[in-house]
Formats: sequence, structure tokens, C-alpha cells
Amino acid sequence: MTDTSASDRPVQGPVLHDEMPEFEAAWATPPGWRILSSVSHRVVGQRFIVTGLVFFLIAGFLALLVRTQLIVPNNTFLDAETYNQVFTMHGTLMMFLFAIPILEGFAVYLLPLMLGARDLIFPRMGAFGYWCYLFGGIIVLSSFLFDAAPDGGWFMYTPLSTSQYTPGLSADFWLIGITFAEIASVTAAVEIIAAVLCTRAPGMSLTRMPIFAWYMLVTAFMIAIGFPPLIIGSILLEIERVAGLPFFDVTAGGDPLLWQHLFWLFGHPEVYIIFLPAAGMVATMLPTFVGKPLFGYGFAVAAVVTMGFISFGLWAHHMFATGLPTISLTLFSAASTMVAIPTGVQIFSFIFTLAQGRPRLTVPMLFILGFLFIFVIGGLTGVMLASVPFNWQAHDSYFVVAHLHYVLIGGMVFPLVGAFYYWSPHFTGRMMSERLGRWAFWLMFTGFHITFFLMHLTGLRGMPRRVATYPEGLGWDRLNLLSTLGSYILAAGVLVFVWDFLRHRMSGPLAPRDPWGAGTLEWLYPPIAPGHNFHAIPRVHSREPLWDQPELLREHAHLAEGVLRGASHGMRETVGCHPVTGEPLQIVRLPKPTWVPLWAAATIAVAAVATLASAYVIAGAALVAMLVCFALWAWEPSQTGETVDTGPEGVLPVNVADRLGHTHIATIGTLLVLAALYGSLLFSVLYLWNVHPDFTTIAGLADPLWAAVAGGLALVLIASSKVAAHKGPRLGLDVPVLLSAVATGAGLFVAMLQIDPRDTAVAATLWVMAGFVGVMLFVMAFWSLFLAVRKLFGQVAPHHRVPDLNRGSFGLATGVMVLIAVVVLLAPHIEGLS
Amino acid sequence: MPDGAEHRTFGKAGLGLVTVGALAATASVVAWSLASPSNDPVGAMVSRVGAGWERLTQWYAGNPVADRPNWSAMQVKLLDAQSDRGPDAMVRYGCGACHVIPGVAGARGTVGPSLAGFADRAYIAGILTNAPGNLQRWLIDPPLFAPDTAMPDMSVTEADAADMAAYLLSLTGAP
Amino acid sequence: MNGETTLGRFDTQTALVGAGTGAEMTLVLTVVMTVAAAVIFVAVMGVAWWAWRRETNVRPWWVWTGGVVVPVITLALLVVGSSLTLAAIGEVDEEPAVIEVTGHQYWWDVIHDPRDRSLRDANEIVLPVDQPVTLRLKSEDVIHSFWVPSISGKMDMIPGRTNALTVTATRIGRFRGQCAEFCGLSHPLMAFEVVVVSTENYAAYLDGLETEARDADTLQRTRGRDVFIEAGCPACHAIRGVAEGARIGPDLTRVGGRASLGAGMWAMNVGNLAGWIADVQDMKPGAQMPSYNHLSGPDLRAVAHYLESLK
Amino acid sequence: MIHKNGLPSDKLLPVLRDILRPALIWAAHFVLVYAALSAACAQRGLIDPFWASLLVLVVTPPAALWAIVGARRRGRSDFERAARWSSIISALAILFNAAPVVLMGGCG
Repeated sequence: MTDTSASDRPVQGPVLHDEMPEFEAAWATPPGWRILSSVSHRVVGQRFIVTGLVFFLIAGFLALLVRTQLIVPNNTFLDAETYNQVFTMHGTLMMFLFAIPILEGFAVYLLPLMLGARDLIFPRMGAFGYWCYLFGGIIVLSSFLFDAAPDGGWFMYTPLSTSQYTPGLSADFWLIGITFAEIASVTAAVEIIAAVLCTRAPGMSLTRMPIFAWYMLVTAFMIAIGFPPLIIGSILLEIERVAGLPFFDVTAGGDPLLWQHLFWLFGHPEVYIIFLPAAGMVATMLPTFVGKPLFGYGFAVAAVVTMGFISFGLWAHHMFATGLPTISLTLFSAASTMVAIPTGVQIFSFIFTLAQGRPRLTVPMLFILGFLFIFVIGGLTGVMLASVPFNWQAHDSYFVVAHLHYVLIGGMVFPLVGAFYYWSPHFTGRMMSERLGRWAFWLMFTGFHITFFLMHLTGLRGMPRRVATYPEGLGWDRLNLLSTLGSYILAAGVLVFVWDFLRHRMSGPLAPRDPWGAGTLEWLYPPIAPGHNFHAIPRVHSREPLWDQPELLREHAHLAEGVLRGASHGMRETVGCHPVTGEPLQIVRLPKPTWVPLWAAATIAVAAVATLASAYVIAGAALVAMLVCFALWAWEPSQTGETVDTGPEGVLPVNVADRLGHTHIATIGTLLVLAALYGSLLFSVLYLWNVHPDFTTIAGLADPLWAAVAGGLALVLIASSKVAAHKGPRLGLDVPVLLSAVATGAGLFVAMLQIDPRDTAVAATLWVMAGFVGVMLFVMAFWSLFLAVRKLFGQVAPHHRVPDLNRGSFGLATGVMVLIAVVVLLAPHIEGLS
Repeated sequence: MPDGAEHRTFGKAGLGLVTVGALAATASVVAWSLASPSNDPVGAMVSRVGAGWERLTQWYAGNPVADRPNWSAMQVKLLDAQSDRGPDAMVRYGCGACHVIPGVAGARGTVGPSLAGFADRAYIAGILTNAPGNLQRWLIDPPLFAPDTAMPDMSVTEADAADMAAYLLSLTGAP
Repeated sequence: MNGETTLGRFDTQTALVGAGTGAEMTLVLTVVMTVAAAVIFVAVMGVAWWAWRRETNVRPWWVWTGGVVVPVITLALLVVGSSLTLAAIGEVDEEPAVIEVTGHQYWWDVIHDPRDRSLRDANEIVLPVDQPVTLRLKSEDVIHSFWVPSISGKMDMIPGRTNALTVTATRIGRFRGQCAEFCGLSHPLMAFEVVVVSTENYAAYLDGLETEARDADTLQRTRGRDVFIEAGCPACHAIRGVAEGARIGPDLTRVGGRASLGAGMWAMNVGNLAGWIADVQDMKPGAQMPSYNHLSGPDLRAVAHYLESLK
Repeated sequence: MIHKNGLPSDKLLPVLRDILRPALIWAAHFVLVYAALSAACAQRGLIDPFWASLLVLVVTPPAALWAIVGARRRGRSDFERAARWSSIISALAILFNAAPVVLMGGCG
């Protein structure tokens, strides 16, 4: 594929416009400022990427402030308060507002192109996620303007972050802004799951999927399960700060370690959530430059899947020094070492891919080699840190700072910069500079090692992290001086890259079609972005269609053979597939540009800001407005029952009402997130109950009779929503669902009234658990009411079964959650447990 | 274009040379950063170079160092005082707890006045004229001259007081 | 005792010099793991270099070997080795003495043998050489972490819990420790010293802790003691024989005898003491103690001299 | 040599299950071990450490065996290989989960 003969060379030149005016008009991006209403994955993905890059530069600037403060001992460049704000915001921005969103941006942009879809499967949700991310990020950053920047560390340990030790709004800015921005991550995760499983080109079975899609699929599942613990933790902490409920207060049976458990249940998988997409980029770019497929695609898939699981079993290695029993330490120590196995498998897959061919040393390849070099060191120090005695010395010292930057910069930033060089033709139609790229690489590589390698020594010489200053003469002076100088070199490398990125948009050489000789489908079109994908979606027969199906590149891209050529009736459509086999299953109708996602996100932003300002009436009003936005969002009819002639694949139904339909898979994904949220709450209850036995009897017990009644009503709810799903849309079937949801909530509320949430942490957590179930029931009630109104207005035809099907699954889950809550509430009545 | 094979790189010998050089540089830098402060060949070299540079500039300014006595400097001279020992002594006596003193580690106290540009002051604490001997005696026992001062007598030795005074009188210019 | 200041001394706060059994065993583990990691790193890079140069038909068992077999053996050794080290660190031959250390923002309250609450000191922990001591670690406010790198690894101090850390110091000397968990504004200024002494000196030290504070023997010191009481200092600080009972701030019975002031940060002398009393919020932002900048100059000096005399 | 894409689509689902199952067994086993140790070694002291250890020791071998059965799957397509890999990695991880009970006595 490197030595393509002249006859195989791709046909050059841009897409001919006006080839299919109806198709191109249907997919046109709105001009001017109305582009803000665009929901196209290309627009949304690029927004994510650019915004993430801006946050990266801000966070990097903060890092330079940190390094400058530490350049000499006893420095007074920043005072302690500012320093604490700076390092807190550095970590926060890098982890929450740069790393995850920018990788999701790449996924949002690349996945449909790689998978052979015309857009991401829920375009409005992608746009909504972006606005949540942007508004959340702005809220967090705006704290600087109010002189209330968070200063409790990105980990926000209680009790330091409670209102007693951090009065004022700084911690609230963090909790509210970050939780808001996390909505983006979670929605994007659900969307990626559905997109990878449901919109692939005909013939693209799971074994033929580009490896990047596998990495993103696993990552998306990890986000769906990994982020909820932190969301729950943040909600608990915010409630404690605002309403004084004692979740983390030891005098009422709360526990500061509960926060640490919840935080690291998120925080450790987070590291892999950041690493995996970047490794997926490596696995995508590497074969291109070697000219051979990835060695051990199956190895990599197995490794990524097992890694996704095992990474959830290591969270407590961030808590080795908290006094856990030795046996728990050993458990987490052993589990932590095990994650090195799937990591090692991937690394060797990459290395042996090199051995399959003659690699070309391009700039992206250079960054991949840098990734290998740095990440292997970071992985080895990570294994060292899994050893408990060593961890006791290295924990919270500069050794850990060194380790985590080796893992995150080596494992994520280097592949990311390589990815920018690799995929930039997609964004601009031009190539970035090989020469500047080499400068950027060598400056970053050298600067990185000077900065962070020495920190291993600084840490072992006893320097703790997060210190605004240090006395001279303890052996840290010169190491810090060198680290700071190194950080300037690293920053210079980043600036060269940014300069090249800005510069090449105007003056870079025009990119040819498939400029690197890659095999994946995103290079089918010449990289002057046409704003729409796939005039016709080609059938794929292998993982590298552009290598194995040379006919795809032999003529102009818009002439390529495929299904669904052109548009029907000016609608945006793409092919929905069977999740496993990739065979066409349905036609997915996609929405046109709309302002609703922006409005919906804006209402949440207003609610968040109003909460910060303690204007709870406005916050409530904004949440009502949010419900209106969501109702508008879902108002239009579901179009099930229509059919489309796809050409080669025959006639396919639109939006099938089936378990394998894309909305149902997304419903399952959403339920996964909700189950993880609920599971985090149950974990909190059990943890507090197990750790503070003295406090579990003080709070009253729930009323057993009413709890049992609520449980019975939950069964009615399950039955009625399932019946409605089975029988299809009828107005009369919505009424019992609505009533049973409301009645269940009322029963649960009455049962809870005997428990005073201010008494103990367990009682408070039980109330939050009941509140969560209440929100689920509210959603069921609102959903039923909404469906009923739609039916009254004739928006739902008899064959439009999709909404009822999805509500049926949601209702089942809600009912099960109520039943679990009832069991938890009734259990203390059993002799001996309380 | 992207085909990296055509890019010129170092020759084999050059690559080896660069590698060895980089390794040697890394090793020496790490060794330096780990050495104790008293064992500082690099620092010594830097200060030798600095001193040489100073001599060179003064020679260039037509003011040979050794020839003419520097009267303004002589005025400040205290018996056996070494101004470069001043900052150390000040750290030991805790002067920085109350004063901002340029060049003294951690000295950013705001209890007393900043001592930046001290040599330009006319009076010490508004009581004694700012002369080397006065300053030395003031440092040894401030309450002797100003019974209501908050500055305590810190059992400063004669020699330390001389060093500190010499250092303070080297602080010129606006703060 | 304070001829040599606490600061400016190299190698007193490093995990690379062992002065306690925990640190020494961990250091061995550290060296072994570092060497192994270096060997593995070179080997992996060697394979990568070879893979870059060669074009060959790759066999799956290569990935098996590199990715599973070799790592599993190495990791099993690591888990067993570090578990054995972990067990060995906790092992002691004799009944350990008990010292209770409580973290506060931003200082350390030390009680020798918690059964007798009167043996209090602060910010300086004296340990007998070659005798096991169990440190009972607590916190009064936020999470702190107790870390003396030369003696042992760190252990967190968490409100509502008591963590135990058993250490055996093996070298006579002074070793610096520092709070290792971010605890607020003056977290970097929360250090302390561990003084390891011979068994005889340790007994003498404990005896000394039981005696009352030294008398105010000069006019100025007497005035200083009176100012101490008049200004309300006994609300937080105890000086045995003068003002007892308060536990909010550090015990000052022997404050002048400590090598450092402000939790291991400044040398103990009249100058620093005066500056500290007059403007503690500038020296240690966020500390619980207010700045006593309303004392007259002579009163300030008197208090500083009085406290400095308490050895 | 590895046969890529060698798997007909209708055989894909069982292989996929074989990739996922060992990891899910690992997860269940990990939760069980964590729960047993937490029940035995936290303040409440719900069960005796001895029974917790015994439970872990009893459960681990069958869990590891059950995870490893996927490795019986023959076939040279790389997804069938992936199932073997997943089995072996998960089985090893399950054995490592039992390490604390073997290496430490009681709650330590």
C-alpha cells in the first residue's frame, strides 16, 4: 500500500458539487451564524476538538505558572492561594475539559467516516453534549473572574472541600461546572455506543470494524460506568455544602473515605478512558505507515475488553496510605499489577506491527514512537507504584507526578499530536508541515524528559506534591530548576505545534486524496471536506477497505458503488445495521439543523448559574424550561413503518421498532449509566452502614407498610409499561403507567418520612437513593404524559411503536430500582442487621 | 510530502555521537542535580565566569579594579565583615519573619519595614544615622537605642552583626 | 540544641537514605524494582528497535511471550516480594511504645504514651533508637498525611479514624518530615522534625516532659509571662505550671527548646518568635492563630524572650 | 499466520460471548472478593475473617476454570484467538485476586 503502482493511484480532485443537488442540499451546513444550529458530526466534532485545544493551552499555561513558581525555593511569584487555585485548575481543566472531550471530539468526527455512516447516530445529542461541555467549562473557568477559583485540588477531598473548610463558592463552581460538563461525556458515551453498534456500512461485522471503533466502544462503556460514581459523589458533596446533610461528616457517621472511594472509582478508570482512545489512534495510524494491517487485531480487542474490566478493580491503589486493612491493600496491589498484562499485549501488538513491514518515519510515526518510549516508562513506574511499601514512600510525592505525566502525556498527548498531524487534512484540506512537526516533536520529547524524568528523583528525595513553595537546601533546588527549564522547552514544542496548526490552514500544501495511503474508510473522499459523507455507502469486505477494495479509489468518491445513493425526499438518512453482523437492518432518519440542543443546554446552564447564585426559583424555572426543550426535541413523529429503497440492499424499513433498533440500544446505554449512578448510591449506603455500625440505628426506620406498598406499585408500573410496549401505542395504556409511577413515588415518599436525613449519613444517603428513584419515576410519569399528549395531537400513528418500546424497558428498570430501594429500606427491620 | 523515507537524517556515526553526547550530558546534569550544595563545581564555574566578566566590564569602563581605592565602598567596610555571609546569618536570626530583605531566603515579613535599598536610607529606625558602625550596634541591641521598639535583641554576635550590616549596606536602589 | 538550624541540611528528608526499618526495607525494594524496570525498558526498546529494522513474518507466540508470560512471572514476583516486605515492615520483636500524633491545620500535636495525656509536645517527635514505636495518627480537622521519608513510608491522618504506623528508627540524628496530603492554604508549611536519640536520652527526654516550664527568671521574662496571660494566649496554648488545659494550639512548655518554629519551617529564636507572634497570618496564611499586632513593642519583645527561654 | 476476517457472521455472536464472559466472571469474582474482605475487615465485622478467606479460596478455582473454558475454543480466526486471550488474561487476573488471602493471614 506504500508502493501503490501508478494505475492504483487514487483519482485526485475535489468532490464535484451539484452532482446530486437534492442530496447535497439535504446535508448542507447552515451558512453564517446559523452554523450554531448545525448538528452535523463534522461541525460538532471540530467544535469539541478546537474547544478542547483551547482548554489544553489554558491548562498548559497554568502548568507553566506552577513550574515558574517552583523554579527556586521560597519563591514569591505566586502566593499560596493563587498557587492552589492554579494547580487545581490545571488538573481540572486537563482531565475534565481537555483530555476526555477532545478525544470524544475525534471520535465524534471520525467514527461515522470510518464506519460508513452519514452522521453520528443522534446528531442533536452530540450538539447538546457539546453545549453542555462548553457552558460547564465556561462556568468552571469563570470562577477566576469572581476570585473564587477552586483551590481544593482536582480531587476535592473532603472534609477540606466542605463548607466548613472551604467557605464561599469556589468548591461549588467546581462541583456544578464539572458535573454539568460531565453530561457531555456521558451523552457522548451513549451516543458512541449506539453509533458503533448501529450505524456501520453494509458488511462491516464486528470483526471488520476499524480498530479505533473497538477502542471507542470499550471506552464509551467505561465512561458510562466510570463517570457516575463521581457524579454521585459531586451531588452528595454539593448537597452537604448547600443543605448540610452529613454524608462526609464523621460526627454523624459520615466518612471522608467515602468521597475517596467514589472519586477513585471514577478516577482510576478515567486514566484508561483517556489512554484507550489515544491507543486506538495509534493502532489506526501505525498500520498506515507500516503498510501492513495491525498485527493481532484480535489480541488488541481482547486486551482492550479485559483492560476495560480490570481497570475498574484498582481504584483503591490511590488510597494505599489511608489505613485500609493490609489484606485489602494486597488485593488492590495484585489487581493493579494485572492491568499491566493487557497493556503489555497492546504494546507488543504495536511493536510487532512495526516488524511486519518497512515503517516510514513521518511526523505522526515519530509521535507514535515517542508514545511507545514514554508510555513504557510510565507503565513500568506504574507497576512499581502497585507495590504497597514503595507506594507508601512515593504516594503524593513528585514521583507520582512524574509517573502520571509519563502515562498521560506519553499515552495521550503524544498520540493526540500525532493524530492532529495525521488527520489535519480532514479539517482543512491541507497538510501540516513535516519540518515544523519534527521540531515540535523533538522539543516536546526533550523538554518532557527534562521536566518529568527528574521528578522521579525529586519525589524520592522527599518532595511532596501540591506544595506552593519549598525550603532550600533539602536537595530539591537544582532538580526543580531543571524541571522548570524543561517545561519551557516542552511548552515551546507545543507552541510550534499550535503555530503549525494555525499556519497550515492558510498556507499548508493542499492534501491529495488518501494522503498517507491509509486503508480505512474515512479517507475515501478527498480531504477537502464536502460537509457530507458518502453519496452512496459502499459495502465493505475487510478491515482496510481502501487497501483491499481498490475500486473504491479508482474513481471519484461520489461515484463509488454503494447503498442509499442520494437522498430520498430531502431527508437525512443513513443505514442502520445489525449490531454484530453489520448487515443492513433499517434506515435511520436523522434530524436537520436545529436550535433545540442549544436551548436545552442553555436552560441547564441557567439552572447551574442560578444554583450558584442561590436563586433557586430561577433554577427551578430553568429546569421546567429544560423539560419543555426536551419535549420539543422529541415531538416529531417517529416515522416507523415507512420504507426506503436502498438500491443494492433492497427495501429497508425506517426506524424499526425492535430490540436491536438504534433508539432501543441507546435506551439500554442510558439505563447502564443510570444503573451505575444507582449502584454508586447503593455502594455509598452499604459502605457507610458497614464502616460506621454505631450510627446506623440512630436514624429512624422507613415505614415498612408504605415501603411494601411502593414495592407493589412498582410491580404495577413494570406490568403496565410492558403491556403498553407490547400492545403498541394506545392512549388508554399510558394512563396506568402515569398513575402507577406517581403512586409509587408517593408511597416511597410516605415511607421515607420517618427517616430524618439530618440525623446520620446513612439516613441522608437513603434519602438521596429514594430521591434518585423519585427522579426515575418522575421521568416515567413525564414520559407517559408526553406520549399521551402526542397521541392526543395525532403525532403517533398506530404503527409508531418505538417510544412505547423504549418506555417499556425504562419502566422495567425503574421498577427494579424501586424494588431494590424497598429491599434496602425493609432490610433493617430484620432482626440483627441494624 | 509525507513520505518520510526521503528525509535526511544523521549518518550512522553522527547518530551514535549524538546519542553518546546526550547520554553523557544527561548523566552529568543528573549528577550535578544530586550533588550536595557544598559540592558544586558547576556553580563555582558559573561564579568564576561571573567574576571574570565583571572584571572585564570594569576594565572596559576604564576603572581597573586593583588600582584605585573605592572610597564609597571603603565607607561601608566593617572590620572583618563579609557581606556574602550576611544572608545566611539573617536566615539564622529570623530577620525575614519581620522584614522583606532582597536576597535572603523566605524574607518577606511585613511586621517591620522592608529593607530593600537600605543603603540609601538616611536613618536607622529613625534614630541612628545610617553608618556601618551604627547599624552593627543597632543589630546587636535595638532596644538600647529605641526602648519602645518591637525589634527584639536577638543575641546577635559582633561578627554576625558586622556581616549582616555589610550586606544591608550593599542593598542599593529603589525597592 | 538549635546551633544547627533545621533547614539547610541535605539528606534529612529523603527516601533514598534509610534511618528506619521501614525506609530501609522499602529502599531495597525500590532499588530492585528500579533495576528490573530499567532492564525491562531496555529490552522492550531493543525489541522495538529490532522490529523497526526488520521486515519479517511475525509469530503470535512473540506477543504471548512479551505480553503475558514474562509479565506474569515478573508481576507474581513483584506481588510476592512487596507483600513479604509489607509483612516484614509491620513485624516487631517487642511491645512498641505508643506515641499519638494529631494533625491540625497546620501543625502536629504529639502525645508521648497516650495513657498519660500530660506528656505533650508539638511539631517535634523524639524517638528512641532501635526500639519499635507505634504512632497513632489522628486528625482534628482535614486529612493530613504523616511522612518522614528517611524513617518510613507515609500514613494518612483522617478525621474520625486512628491509623497506626509502627516504626523503628535505626540511626541517631534529625530527620525532617512533612505533611503529604494537601490540607489547605499553608500545606507546604506543615513540616516537623523527628529526633532520634539514644535510649538513655529518650528516658531523660520523657522525664523532662513531665516537669513544669522553666521559671521566668528575669524582669523581661516575667513581663513576657504576664503579657502571655493578659493577651489571652492561654485560651489556646498550654504552658505547664503557668497556664494549663488548652489544647487548641501547640503546647508551649518547652517551645524554646525545639529546633524549629512554625512546624519545622523557621529556626527557633527571638527574632522569628517576635515576627511570628506579631504577624503569623503573613508567615503562615490560614493558620488558626491570629496575628498579635496590637502588642506594644516592649511587650512583643518580652513575650518573645519569655517563650524563647522555655527550654 | 493469522486468518483475519475468517469468521462467518453467524458464528460471531458465540465468539463474542466467549470474549466477554471471562471478563464478566472476573468482575463478579472481584466484587465477591472485595465484598467478603469488606464484610470481614471493616468496623462492623459482619463475618469472621476466616470465613471470608475460606470463601475466596473456595470460589477462586472454579471461577478461574470457568473463565478458562473459553480457551478451549479452537479456530485460527483472530476473534477466536481473542476469546482465548480474554480467557487467559481473565483467569490470571482471577488468580491474582485471590493473592491477598494466600499471602496475608486474617485482615493483616
